This record gives sequence, C-alpha cells and structure tokens, in this order.
Amino acid sequence: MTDITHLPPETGPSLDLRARDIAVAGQWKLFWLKFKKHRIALVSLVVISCMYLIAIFADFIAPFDPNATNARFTYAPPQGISLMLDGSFRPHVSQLKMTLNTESMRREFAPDPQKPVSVGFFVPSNPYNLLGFIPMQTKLFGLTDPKVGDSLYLFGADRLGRDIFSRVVHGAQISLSIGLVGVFLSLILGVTIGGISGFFGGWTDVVIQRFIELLRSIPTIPLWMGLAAAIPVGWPPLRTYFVITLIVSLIGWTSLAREVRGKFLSMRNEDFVTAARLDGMSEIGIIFNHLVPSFMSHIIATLTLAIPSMILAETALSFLGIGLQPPIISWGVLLQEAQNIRAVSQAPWLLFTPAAAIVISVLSLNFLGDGLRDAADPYEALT
Amino acid sequence: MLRFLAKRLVFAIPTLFAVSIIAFIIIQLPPGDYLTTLLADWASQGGAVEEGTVAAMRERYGLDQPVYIQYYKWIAGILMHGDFGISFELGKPVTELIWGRLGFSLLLSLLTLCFVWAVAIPIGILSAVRQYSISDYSATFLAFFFLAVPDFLMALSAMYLMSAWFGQSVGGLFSAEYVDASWSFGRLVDFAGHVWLPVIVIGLGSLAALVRIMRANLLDELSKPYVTTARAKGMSEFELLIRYPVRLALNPLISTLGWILPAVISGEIIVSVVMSLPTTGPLLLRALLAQDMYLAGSLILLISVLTIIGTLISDILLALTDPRIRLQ
Amino acid sequence: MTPEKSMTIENETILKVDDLRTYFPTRTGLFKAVDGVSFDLKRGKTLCVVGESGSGKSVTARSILQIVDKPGRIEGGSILLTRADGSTTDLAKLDARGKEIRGVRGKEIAMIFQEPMSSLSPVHRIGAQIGEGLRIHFGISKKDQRERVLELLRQVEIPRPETAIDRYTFEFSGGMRQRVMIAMALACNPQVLIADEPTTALDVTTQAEILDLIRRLQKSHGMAVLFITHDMGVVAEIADEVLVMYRGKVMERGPVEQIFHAPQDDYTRGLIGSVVKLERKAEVRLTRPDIPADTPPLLDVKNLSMTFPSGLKAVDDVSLIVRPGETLGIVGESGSGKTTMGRCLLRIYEPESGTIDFRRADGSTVDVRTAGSSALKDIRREMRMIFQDPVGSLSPRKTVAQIIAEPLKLAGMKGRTLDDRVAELMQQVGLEPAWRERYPHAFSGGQRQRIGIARAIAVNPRLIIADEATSALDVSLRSQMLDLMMKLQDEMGLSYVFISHDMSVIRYMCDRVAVMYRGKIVEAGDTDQVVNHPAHDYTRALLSAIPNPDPRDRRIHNRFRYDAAAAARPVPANG
Amino acid sequence: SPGWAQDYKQAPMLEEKVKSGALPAVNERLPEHPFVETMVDGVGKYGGTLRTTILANGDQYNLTRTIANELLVRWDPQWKNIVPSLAENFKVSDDATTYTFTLRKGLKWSDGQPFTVDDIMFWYEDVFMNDALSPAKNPTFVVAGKPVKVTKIDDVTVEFKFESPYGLFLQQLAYGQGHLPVIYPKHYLQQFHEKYNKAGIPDLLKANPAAGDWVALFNSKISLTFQPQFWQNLELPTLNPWILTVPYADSERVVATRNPYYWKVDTAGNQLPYIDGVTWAKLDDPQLMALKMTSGEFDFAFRHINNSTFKSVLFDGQETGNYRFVDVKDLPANDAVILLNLNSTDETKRKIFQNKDFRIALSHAINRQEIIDLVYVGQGAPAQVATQPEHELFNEREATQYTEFDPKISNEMLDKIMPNKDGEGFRLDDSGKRFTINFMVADVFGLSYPDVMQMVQTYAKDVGIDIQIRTTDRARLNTMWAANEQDAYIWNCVGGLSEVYTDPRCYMPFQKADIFFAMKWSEWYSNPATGEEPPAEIKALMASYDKVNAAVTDDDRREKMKAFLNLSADNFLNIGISRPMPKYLMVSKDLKNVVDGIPITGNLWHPAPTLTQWYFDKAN
Ligand SMILES: Nc1ncnc2c1ncn2[C@@H]1O[C@H](COP(=O)(O)OP(=O)(O)OP(=O)(O)O)[C@@H](O)[C@H]1O
Ligand SMILES: Nc1ncnc2c1ncn2[C@@H]1O[C@H](COP(=O)(O)OP(=O)(O)OP(=O)(O)O)[C@@H](O)[C@H]1O
Ligand SMILES: [Mg+2]
Ligand SMILES: [Mg+2]
Repeated sequence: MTDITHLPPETGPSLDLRARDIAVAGQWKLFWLKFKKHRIALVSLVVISCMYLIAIFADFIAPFDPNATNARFTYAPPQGISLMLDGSFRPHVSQLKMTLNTESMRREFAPDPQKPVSVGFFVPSNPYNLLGFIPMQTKLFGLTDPKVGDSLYLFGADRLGRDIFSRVVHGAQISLSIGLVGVFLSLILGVTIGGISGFFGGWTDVVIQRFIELLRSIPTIPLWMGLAAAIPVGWPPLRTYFVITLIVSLIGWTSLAREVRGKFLSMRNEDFVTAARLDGMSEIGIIFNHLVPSFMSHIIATLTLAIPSMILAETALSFLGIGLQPPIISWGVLLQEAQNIRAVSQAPWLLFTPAAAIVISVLSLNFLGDGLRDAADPYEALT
Repeated sequence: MLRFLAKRLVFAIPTLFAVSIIAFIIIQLPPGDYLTTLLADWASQGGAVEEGTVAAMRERYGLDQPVYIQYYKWIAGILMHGDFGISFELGKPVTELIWGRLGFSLLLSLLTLCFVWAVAIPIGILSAVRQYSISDYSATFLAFFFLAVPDFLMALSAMYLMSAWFGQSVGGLFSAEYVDASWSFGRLVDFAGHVWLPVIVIGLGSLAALVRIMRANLLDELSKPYVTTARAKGMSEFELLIRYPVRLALNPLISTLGWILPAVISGEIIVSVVMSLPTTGPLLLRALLAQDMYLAGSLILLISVLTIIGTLISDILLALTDPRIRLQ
Repeated sequence: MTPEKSMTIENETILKVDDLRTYFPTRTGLFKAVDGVSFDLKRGKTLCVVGESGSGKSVTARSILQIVDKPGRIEGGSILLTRADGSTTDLAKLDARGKEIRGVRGKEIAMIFQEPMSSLSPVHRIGAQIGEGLRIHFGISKKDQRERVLELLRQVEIPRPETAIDRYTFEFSGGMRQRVMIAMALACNPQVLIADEPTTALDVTTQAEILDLIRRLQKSHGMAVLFITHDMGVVAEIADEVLVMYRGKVMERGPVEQIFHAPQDDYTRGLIGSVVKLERKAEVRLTRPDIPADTPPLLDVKNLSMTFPSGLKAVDDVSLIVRPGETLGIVGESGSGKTTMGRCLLRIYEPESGTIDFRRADGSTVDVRTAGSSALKDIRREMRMIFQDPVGSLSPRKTVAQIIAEPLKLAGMKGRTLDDRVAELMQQVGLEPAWRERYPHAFSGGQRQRIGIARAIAVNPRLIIADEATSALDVSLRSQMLDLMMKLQDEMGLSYVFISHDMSVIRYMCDRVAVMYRGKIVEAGDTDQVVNHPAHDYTRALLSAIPNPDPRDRRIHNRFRYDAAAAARPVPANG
Repeated sequence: SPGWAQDYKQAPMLEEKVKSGALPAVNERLPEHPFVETMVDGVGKYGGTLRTTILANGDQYNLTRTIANELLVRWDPQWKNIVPSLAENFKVSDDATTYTFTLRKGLKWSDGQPFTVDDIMFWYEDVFMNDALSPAKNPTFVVAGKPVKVTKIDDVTVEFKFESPYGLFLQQLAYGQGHLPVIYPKHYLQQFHEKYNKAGIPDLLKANPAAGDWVALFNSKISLTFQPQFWQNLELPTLNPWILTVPYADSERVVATRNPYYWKVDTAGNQLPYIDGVTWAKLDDPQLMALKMTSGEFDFAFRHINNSTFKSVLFDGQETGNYRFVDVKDLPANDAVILLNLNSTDETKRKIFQNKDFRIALSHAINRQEIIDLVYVGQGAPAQVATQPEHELFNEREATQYTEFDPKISNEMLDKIMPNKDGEGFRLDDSGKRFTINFMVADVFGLSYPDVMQMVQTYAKDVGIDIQIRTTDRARLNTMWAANEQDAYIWNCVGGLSEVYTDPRCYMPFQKADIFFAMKWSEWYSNPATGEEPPAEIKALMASYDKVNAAVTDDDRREKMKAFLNLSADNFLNIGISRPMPKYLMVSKDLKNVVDGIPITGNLWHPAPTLTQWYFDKAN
C-alpha cells in the first residue's frame, strides 16, 4: 500500500505504551472491520448465536415438554398466531376442533375462530430446572390460561401429539453440539494426520496415503453398520450416540487429511518454513504454528460443509435403525420420524420444520465461515 | 506416466488385500451370524426351528469355524477360481447375483456424476463470477438446502410428488412389462423415463459440495495474472472464462472424481432401497442386515475395487488434463 | 545514440494520455492509484516509466487497455489512440467489456506482463497461447497460425521452435518464458508495446538479452514502446524519454539525458542520487581499517560439494573463508548455485562432502557439516540467514511481531521482555513498532526485507548469510538497506556472506568477493581488484552485462558473452 | 355338487394346449373326485393376472402364504373346523394316537405325474427320517420327543401313528407346517437322493459346483420352506394352483402361471383357479408399496402396509388405486406385550421379575387407553394376553385383570417390594442401586413399539421404575434371546383365536420362537435334562397343557384348554397392553369372491386357501 510504503522510518512516532496498546487492538479491530463488511456473515452470526441461545435455553423457550404426548392432537397442523382480538392487542390462536374419521383412521382438525385461546409471554409452567440447576416455573411464551382442549402448536404436532416446535428447539441441543464434536474431531485428525503425511513425505506419506485410500474405498454405510452394530446394546443412548459420532468422524477426516497433505507438500519447502526451522522450531511446531494457519480458510470452508454431513450421517444411521435412541431428540431424529409417506402427504410440517432448522443453521454456519475466512485472510483487501 | 501407473497398480495390491480383510471384519462385527437372522426371520413367521437343524446348517455353512479360516476359504476361492462364495440367503453363488446389479449401480453412478457435473459446474461458475450477488446467494442456498435434506426423505418426497401429482409410476428402473424383457428401444425409453428421478435425487445431495468447490477453485483462478494476459489479447469475457480459469478450476475437481464415485455408491444404497432400484445397494443392505457374509463381503470388496479403480482413473485424467502433473 | 533515424515518420504521436485518473474505491475512501497522468507515446520511440513500487506504473499501463483489476476504474482523462490511417479513438471512453476495446487489445496495443510464469497459463501449450491473438483478431487458420508462431519464436530466439511450440510453460526457464510473452505480444504486429517490468525477475545476462531483443524488434517493427521499470540502469540503456512517477502522480517527464544529468524534481534527484551512490564503494567502508589477513577465520569452508537428487551438482568443490567483521560477496548469474551454497552453510541442504568450520563465540571450532542436531541448533543461533524472497520467507498468517519474536521465544524469552525486545529490534531496523500487529503483506518490499533482517539479528548472531537481500527492492530502498546492514555490522560486529548477482551492490558493500559459475568459484579476491581488474573471462562477461546507469554510456549491447565452451561442462538450455 | 366327469371345464388359455396335444384333456388331469370349493359370491370367470407385491428380500413366506397351502386337511375359511383337502377323508383313533388318511384318487403333480402315498412315504422315510436331511425333526410330527411312524396302507391310504396321544395333530396338520408330507415329489427328487442315485450324484455335483455334497444338492432343489431357495427351483413339481415361471431370485419380480393339473373345481365344474397368473413386484421399501398401491399398480396387497401408519394414505388413494378395503381377522392374543425375563441372569432382576406382585404393579401403572388412543388411533382395547371375545375360549377375567390404570395401587404394591427411592424418585433394589430395566425395542409389525415403549417409560417413571429403551433390530434381539441376555422386551403374542390350542407360547414357557420370557423353563419343558427346573406353579401350568394335548374329543379339549388358560391367568406371566386393532387388506374393486373377515395369523397361511376362487369382474 502506497500510503505506508514510504513513510521514512525515522519519522515514525517513537514507542510508547499507548501506541502499543492500540497496535495490539489493531489486529482484532481489523478483523472485526473486515467481518462487519460482510453483511450476510453478520446476519448469520446473529442467527447462529440465536440458535445457540435457543439450544442452551431450550427448556425456557420451548413452551412444552418435547416428549409430552397428547392423544387429542395427533398430527395437528401448525396453528398461526393472530395478534389482534376485538380490536385490541391480544395474541391468540383459535382452538382446534378435532373429529376422528374412523374410516380413514384420521383426525381432522378445524380451527374454531369463535374460541380464541390466548397466548402470552412469561407464562407459568410446571417446575423445571433451567440448564439443569436453575429452578424455574416460567416459560418464555405459551398459553396464558391452558384449559382442556386448548393447544399451541406453532409448528404442528407429530403422531403422538407432541409439539414439533418444542422438539425442534430441544433437537438443537444435540444437533448443534455433539455434531460439532464430530466435526472437530475429524478436523483434528485430518489436520494432524494429513499434516504429518504432507510434511514429512517419504514413507510416512506413502503409508498414510494408502491407509486413507483404504478407508475411503470402503463404502461408508457398511462400515457404519458394522461399527455401530458392534456397540454393546446395554450402553445408554447418549453414550451410544457419542460413539457413533466418533465413528462417523473417524471416516470424515480422510478428505481433509488429503487436502491438508497436498497443501503441506507444496508448502514444506517454502522459505518461511525453512526460516522457522532455522529459528529452531520443531517440526510439529511448524505444522501447527505456520502451516495450519496458512490453511485456515480452506479448513473453515471444509468445516462448514462437514457439519451438515454430520447431521445427515446421523439421520442415515437412524434410517438404518442404528442412530439416536429416544427419548433423545435431534433434528436427524425428527427428520427420520418424518420419513414416511403419511408425513410427506398429510403432515408436511413434520418434514419442513426440522429440514428448515438444518438448512438455516447450515447456511448460517456457511456464510459465517465465509465471513470469518475473509476476515481472517490478511490478503483480502480491506475495501 | 507408465511408471506412475505401474507404481499405483503395485500399491493397489496391498490396499485390496487390506480392504478384503476390513470388509470381512466389518461383517463379523455385529453379534450373531446369518443363522441368527434366519431364526429371527423364521420366528416372526410363527415357526420355530429346532436346535439340531440350526447346528447342522451352521456346520454346513462353515460358520462354526474360526473367522480366519472362513476368511481364508473365501479369499482363496476368489483368488484361485474367481469364486466369491455363496449367498446363504439366496442359496446362489455370489457371482451370479452381483454382476447385473453392479452394472446398474455403475450406470446409475455415472449418470449421477454426469448430472451433478452438468448442473454444478455452471452454477459454480455463475456463483464465482457473480460473487456475493443474488444469484450467488440463491445458488448457495439451493445447494445447501439439498445438502441438508437427507436423501431418503428426498427420494420419498420426490416419489410422492411424482405419483400423487403427476400420476407417474415411480420406483424401480423399469415398468412392469419391461422388467424381465431383453434390451430393446422400448426398454431403453422406459429406462430413461424411470432413471432420471433417482439420478436427480442422488445427485442433488452431492451438488452442494461440488458447487462450493467449483466456486472456490474458480475464485482462486479468476485473480491469476494469466487471466489478465488473456484479456489483454482481446478475448471476449465469456471465451476467456471458459478457456482459462474454468479450464484450470476443473483440474482439482477431476481429482475428486475418484472420491465422488464411492460417495455416490454409498448415497445410492439408501435411495435405492427407498426407490427399489435393482442396484447393489438394496442387495448389500439386506446382506448386511441378514449377515449373509460372503455376499456382503464380496459386494464391499467389489465396491472398494471400483473405488480404487475410480481413483486411478481420476489420477490419470488429472495427469492428462494438467501437464504439470506429468513431470512428477 | 538515436536508432530512430531509420524510421520514415518521426515523432508521430500514437498514444496521447491526458490527465488520466484511475481510482480504487476503498473502505476509507477513494485511493488514487493514478492521479492526473499525462504523456505522449511516439512511433518508434521508447518511453520509460520509473518510480518506486506502488507508484502507479502498472495501473497506468493497465488503464490504457482497460484491464485494471476490480474495484479500480478510470475516473477521468483521455487515452487517444491515433492509427496509421489517421483515425483516433479515446480508449478511456470505451466499454471495458465491449467489442471495440477488445479490437484494440493485443492487436493495436499489446502488453508484456511482469511475472512470466504466472502470466502464462500452465495448462495450455506455448503455441496455442501465442497464436490465440491471431485467431481472435484475424481468424487465421490453424496451419497459418502455426507458421506465424514458429516465425515469432524464431524472432525471439527460442531454440528449436518446432518442438518448443508444443511445450508447456513450466518446461521453460524464466528467460524463455519472458521471450514467449514477448512473442505473444508481437503476434499481431501492434503499434504500441507496453512492457511492464519485463526483466525484473531475470538475472543480468538474461536481462541484457531481453532488452536487446526488444530494441531490435522495435527497430524492425517501428513500434512505440512504453517500458515500465524501476531499474535506472535499464532506463539509461534504452529510454528515449522518461516519466518519473511518485504516488500516482507524474513528478517529471523529459528526455533521458535530462533526467539523468539535469533532473528538475527533488524526487528524481533523490532517485538518481542513490543510483550514483551505488556506483562506488560505500563511504563508511572506504574509511574502515582493513581486517588483518591473519585473523583466524570465522567460517572456513573447504571443498564443499552438494548434488541435488536430480543429479545436478549445484555446488562443486567450493572453498572460501569469512573473517570476523568482514563482508564476503558471492556473485554469479542466476542458477550458478549461490543460494544452494548459502543454504549448505546452514545445513538446510545436506552437503555431501567438504568441511564447514565455524568458530563459535567461545572460540571452539565446529564442523557444521557433521554437527549433531543440538549443536546445529546452537550454531544456527549464531549463524543466521536473510532470505532471497522477502515475501516467501515471512509466514503470511503471522503478524510482524510474531515473526520477529519467534526465534526469541524459542530461545526462551517471554512476556514483557519479549515485547520490548521485539519493539527494540523493529526500531533498530527502522520499522515503526506500532505496526507490530500487521501482517507482512501490509508492508512494502523494503519493509519486509527489514522484517527479515530484524528476525536474523534477533538472537545476536555473529554471521549472517544474506541471500540477495536487496534484489527485490528498488534503487532508493536498496542503498538504504545496504546502509542499514552496514550500520548493524559495525554496531554488532557482524560478518556477512552477501549473495547477489548485482555487481554494483557487491562493489558498494563487500570487502571481498567470490564469483560463482556453475557451482564453482571461478575467481575470488578483494572487491576492488575483482571489479576493476577481473581475471576470469566469466567475471568480465558478467560485468559487461550490467546496465550502466548513464544514458551517455550505453554499453550492454556491446556486452561480451562468456564462451561457454571454455567451461568444464557443456551448456544447459538456459541459465 | 360335482358334475359328471365330462362336465368339467377349463381355462381358455389351456384349450389351445389341449387341442395341440401338449396337454391331456381336463377330465384326465383332474382327480376322480376333485375338491369342490365353496364359492363366496358365486361362480366366477376365467382370466386376468393378479398383480401384487412382496419385499425384495426376506419375504419369501408371502409367496408360500399366497399360493402354497395345499394340505392333507385344512381349516374351513371361517377357521372353525378341520375339513379334508388332499385327503378325501380321514379317521382318528379313539386314543388320539393313530390317524388314517385316504387320498383323492387321480391327484397329479403339476408335471402330470400322479401323486400317491409313495410320495408321502418318500418324505417320511427319505427326508424326515433321514438324519442328514433332517438333523432335527419338525415338532409338528413329534410328540413327547418321539417322532411319528408313517405306514403305507395302499396307494391312497396312509397311516400316521404316534406313541402317545396327540389330540392336536389334525390342527397342526392344517396349519402351514402341515404341508411337509405333500411337497416332496418322489419321481423328481429321488435323482438327488443318495439312496436312489448314488451313482449319478457325482455327475450332478459336477454340474452344480456350488453344492458340495448330495445333501446340499438336495436342499438346493427343495429347501426348507422358510428359505428363499424353496422358491427358486422352477422344475420342482407341486400341487399348488400356480407354478412359478420367474423365481424368487434376483429378478425384480416373481411370476407364476396356472397349474393345469390343479385338483380343485368350482360348484359348476370349472377347474380352478380362475386367475391365469400372479405377479409379485419385488420392492425394497413398504413406502413404495403403499405409493404403488394408491396409483393402481396392484390388485391386492396387505402385508407390510396394513397398519395405522399407512391407513390414511391408503384410504385417500382408493379412487386412484381402484381398490377397496377388506377386513382381516389378524387376531393375536395381544398387539403389545411386555415380556420381562423371568429367567434373567441378573439375580436381583430375576427375583423382582418373578415376583407376580411386581408384574401386577407394573400393569396397573400403564395407562393403556392413552396408548391406544395415541398410537393405535383409538382402535383396540386395554387387555391382557387372552383369547378374543368372539372366541369360544374367551374369559373376561383373563382378558381384563389388572388393566385398570391406577398408579396409586401400583405405588402401594411397589412400596412393599422396593420401598427405597433415590433423589430422582426412582426405586432402589436391595443392594441400594437404582433398579433399571433395559428394554429392548424393535420397530416391527408396524405396531410402533418404540412409541408405545416411550409412553410406558413415562408411566413407569411415575411409579418410580426406571426403564431404559434400547432400540434394536430383530436379528440383534434374536441374538440376545438366544443368549438369554435381555432384561425385557415388547412383542406381540399369538394365541387370540383357535391357534391358541396348538401354540400357547404366550401363556406358558413353551417352545422357542419369538416369545422368550422364561427361556430356561421352556428348555426344561421340551427336555427336562436341559434348562432350569421351574417352580411348582409353573410345572402345574405345563402339566395342564399336556392334558390339552392328550384330549381326544373337541369338548374335552375345550374344557382342558379353559382350565389351562385360567391357570395361566393366575400366574400372570406377562403384561398385555392392547387387544389387537382391526387390520385390513386391499383388493381391487374388480376382484370377486374375496372373503370379508379373512382370518390371518402367522401359522394359518392366507389368502391361499381361498385365492383360487378369486376372479376379476371388470363390469363396473
Ligand atoms: N486491485 C487493486 N485494489 C486496490 N488497490 C490496488 C489494486 N491494484 C493496485 N492497487 C494499488 O494501486 C497502487 C499502484 O499500484 P501499481 O501496481 O500500479 O504499482 P507499480 O508502480 O506498478 O508497483 P510495482 O513496481 O510494485 O509493480 C498501489 O498502491 C496498489 O496498492
Ligand atoms: N531443490 C532443488 N532441486 C533440484 N535442483 C535445484 C533445487 N534448487 C535449485 N536447484 C538447481 O540448482 C542450481 C543452483 O540453484 P541456486 O538456487 O543455488 O541458484 P542461484 O545462484 O541462487 O540463482 P538465483 O540468482 O536465480 O537465485 C540451479 O540450476 C537450480 O535449478
Ligand atoms: Mg507493477
Ligand atoms: Mg538464489
């Protein structure tokens, strides 16, 4: 940049503490400025933050117990909230009138506008422990005065009359957490193994590459099925799922490892690597201090693509009957439950709401990743 | 080049060997064996099978022997007479069962690959050239949408839509009258009428990754100086795009081809079950569930071999398209 | 000398640029990369544009063809192109993607780009890339195209054009690639040739050849040439007129004689001053007492050889010594093995034979070639390296502070002391400590080189191997840099092994010099003696290829070529 | 009444062949006295192909059930009485040990060869009694560990003799497994049998290297009926109404065409079946079955898609699919039964599971009506494992004891067994550990067991019992059963109608099939040298069933059975949830002679017994 190139060194202000502090802040400020420029990334950051908040405070935000069944409202459609009632602000939904068609074995629902059910914020509820330890008796929103026959299904109900909204909210906890663990695990494995392979080259590389090729050439589904089936049935669901996540990520690292290797192969003889070596840095130190950061933008991109694959791998496992076990809820489980033509044809909300949750989070993560990458990239001009 | 090929082929041998062992281990991992499945199946039909019958069958199938002996028998059979063993469940030699299905699997994979490339590349180009525009965002959105919806759900929804709204006969690769027929023009037309749906369903899932890769590659290439050089020759922007950056951006894609193939085959398994396609997917899934081990093992082995071949092909393609590779 | 005499039409203006302004909108406002530049380009004449890096030379050139990178755009001014038939077009008004400007590009105005490797597509054959312009502008058939390309390749003196035409760029050396670029530019017989630093990446000998070639072609085609460079020597050799740019503005414009011998502008004067300064030995060195010849050497290299796995013997039986406080220069053309030799000294490459005796601070002598890994670690703290390429040697994702701190950290320094030491080092090399959190790319070339120096001296070394530490810099910076290094040498009692292919730099700063040719040291001795009375033919050839920064004494076309047959081994394709 | 021989008529598709001489005349093909089918609606018309479906893999039973139910004796379509079938008549000795059957004269295999007692003897001597081919004997033909003795009286008369009374033999014979004696055509199979063709077998083996020895070779020609190979040999002569032309192998469908030698006629003397052929589309997923049904690609389907999940979709598709619903009497004893492992290897758990009060308490904790409303769309009723109300053996107490939802009683009873609770309100066992039941749940039969169990889990939690759900697949569950590793699981139970006589597996520790709540005891029951000796009350229950088996007359048998069921209810071995909900099947609106209320269970194969009289009437 011309404006700094020719500042004669002598004229620069001498070092004082304040200047140094500003300079330290500079890197992050620069980062933030660049990031802010990326509008969609900013929006995505907000969305993702909201999703995590929702996941963390799921108990408070979900109006109902996600596993509470209600025989009266199986397959109830989503209920829209109307804000005004009789010209004043009174948010409400219309009560659903249910008739059971015994011939088709179907419940038919009709909203009855004559019977408004009022909805409000901070409504009382059964006692529960927020985050597992804060005793609470209030939900963010819900029915202000629940009576028999009243319902509030923002996203509709499933085959057991469970509230899909509450389930999606609770599903976020698993989908946005354990899934990420798997992604990070594959990340660490991929970078380490790929890094070692690319950096050291030679026989190490040959062996690791063959091993990767081996893993990659085995179709994933049998591998999953074999490994998943070997898990003892006696394990609690959460542990089982965790192990399955590990299994999935064990396979996921290979593509990243290959990319990292390629990049490292080309970088290991760059001057800055030699320079670090001359400085006395160890080889592993070089990998993590110099090579990995240079590769960051690619890693971010891979990561954002890996998250949906993790979520989807979970649904595939569910499809095969080796996925998450109830009562644990995840978006994958919700999608799996929508996997029948009945849901597709008669209760599409079962399909659309979890799918939308996944799409939104995946898109936000992706755009967020784009933004972070651009902001972290010193070569991206600050224009 | 020849040396490179030879080296790769030599390396493939231990890989294949390892694959065969892993394939065998995978199918041994779940507790029980084929007879357990058989018993479960039979029990659900209201019958009981006497211990004696079971023991006799176990001996007959060699399931009472240690795993390494079973493995040795299987691998020796393959190596010596190309005999992949017998499917317990279908009582037929594995070789008789798989070739036709493998053919359809390959065909489906290739068609899917063509579809994905034909769609993903233009979209990737568009989204790179018009980076951060509405079209870029919508392409990204759509790609991720299809990525986020599991393929079996997509398959089911697509079939439902086709069937309920358009009255199309769905599922399978042929109409009833052509199922057992020999190839003819009519059968080909019928095939084309059926195959597009699974191709789209399987393809849409891998679309996103490809669009993103293409976009990223192209963005890298677009800022390279040789693009300016070409522009300075007076070339039109479109020609320029296709001849230079796109041409170069495709190279890394070719190297992923070898990996896409197994991904497609894996993705195909579940979709094929939902759509009842005569591919290896349902056969493999059933064989795995039933612990029909020689069938499952052989299928895994063959798919792995295909993958290794696919990787080799993509390496060769890459060397052909990128002169820089050849020197190494 | 006026070679244009042969042309029929003299002083006819082909391109008239008037008040050209090209701006880059940025977050902080408009960045005026080119701000009111005007000049005329006359048929058969060469206009040289000089100026430091980032002064807007390239942007000016690109503006003419409307190929400025996004988000830059031409804000105002005119670029009037006058054709042989008298018609004129204002290029600045044309649509950048339109047909008209495309008709001008390559056909009427052609351009040679700075970086020959990346400016050529790696996956297309040479012939196809050269012939493309013919196809676009004249729709010539494949066969005729090939013929014309062969002719062009012959013109630019590519050996064996029949086979070269079907090769790929990576199979060519830098000089050959640059020739390909020239052939490409000449394909359609343009009236105007814009050459954007076409020789920066080349060594002197190749540079001389390329300059010769351009001049010959200009003569035969009668082109107007816009030649961008920051090398005043080159300017003196080829220019008719000179345009001096500084921060997007024209500082001075005039005939080459005037610029060199009667500069009007202060900036120009400074520029010429530093050029002239480098023509002599540095003043500080003149006054310094000689180092006694019997001082025990700091570094004593004997019979060092190193062969690459490819079988190339890049260092061949090299012996040299470095005394404490001394600067030993290594010169030689590109590819002669200077870098390799330097790297061998630090065991970055494993030499296969010879000894590298290094005298440690405690007086003990260690053979670097056979030292164990922990000894090597210690030696590398005393013997450091400044890399040839300031960009490549700085980790792109590390801030300057992190880069400089790295050797210190690894030596165990932490916290506050570390911060202070980094700040001190930055000041020592003339960098503003407040910039410590910036990434290398936010620095100019000279500043980056300073970062490299700061890193090298961080752990108080005794010997620094400086590999072309200044070749990437423009003249004014170069002398600053050399002065800095000498200052540090005196302050810290450093010794240097100073690798360069630039004789003037060697002359300016080195006490002794060794001349390398194909891995061997062909001549060594005191700088004055080697420069003024070269004993070896190769040294003489090398000296003759250096452009002389005086337009009154153009001599590289009289240069003398070293007869390769005299060397021990046959000549490779290109150096 | 059957007409004279010359009155018999045949399908038009056979006329040609008869004319060309490729086929004998219909009179020569039919037995002297063909079986005359009772028509449901009336005499039908020839023609058409029945399009139906099966799963691509592991669904070979459906072929058997659809077209292969030709037995010596059979149940009448109402599942009330045993009537002669291939046997023109039969006799039972007074001590219920000896059964004599007289075959119809002139019965022919589908290749035209006569079917005689020799074929039955071939089965008996060379298959059933051959230890290589039958290492274990089919329990249908075994009593008290002793296999049956079969003797040829003459070409059409055969005698089955048991060492001890076997009053249930005829019933057993009328179920699917009873077809064993009549599916082995000697003239075809003897070439693969060591005894008859020792010399020729090596050559045959050479041609068929996949089979290693003659046993494998024989089994590949006619395998156990529960294996797919049974439906792969197109050469195998049968007595079935249709014979396969495309086998159940790797093709995408299975095709069968009429058997010209089929031995049944309608009341007007038309040789059955009416329908020319049957095709089964092999599909991998039930979803697709339902979709194809609604788009009119099948004339008949029910298995895999006749549960509540599909009902509403299928209901909507009636117009487009041109089908109607037919009620099915698929009436097991209960649709969802909680089976606690009374022989659990875990000391503590075994003790608690064996405590009848614990089972009663758990039973009271379950809100059955809510489960039924939610999961079974209100179909079904709270019930224990018991026979159906319309059955002669029905008993109100057996069906409804302990079914009322009453957490209070439940808690009180549990407080006596496990009074201590932990911080979360879960009960502790004697050792002070939380008492946890790991429930194995497989999603089978379309009965939404995971959903049911989730609800049971909440109810159990309310009374302080910790239930952990472990979803698994059937094969995995089977491995666990076999190793006696499971704590508990949920399944459905046979024995709601007449089959209860022969199959009391839910009422007592009985043979090993899919009901495992006391595996060690049932082992002991089949062979006292194995398993574990049960307590006295269980032994009494077993003895009570032995009496049923020994009964000779229907009345005696009924009384003994009632006593047995009563005793079983006293023991309260497992916990039922819901009486089966009504099931249905779908047939094309054009199909006639379809029995409404067709009985279906695992043993009673269907709709084979009446399928021959179905016909297409495209009038509307
Ligand atoms: N795409 C761009 N975006 C923003 N600024 C740019 C861009 N291209 C060039 N510039 C700025 O315009 C100024 C002039 O650049 P230019 O490339 O013309 O310099 P130059 O004189 O050719 O330097 P050099 O000798 O290093 O080639 C520089 O400060 C540079 O940072
Ligand atoms: N890693 C390597 N492998 C093989 N050959 C190499 C390698 N590095 C350099 N060479 C070759 O060794 C020779 C000497 O190279 P070196 O880099 O030492 O030259 P140099 O004198 O520093 O040239 P320059 O002035 O261009 O920097 C050249 O012919 C070069 O092609
Ligand atoms: Mg430039
Ligand atoms: Mg060098």
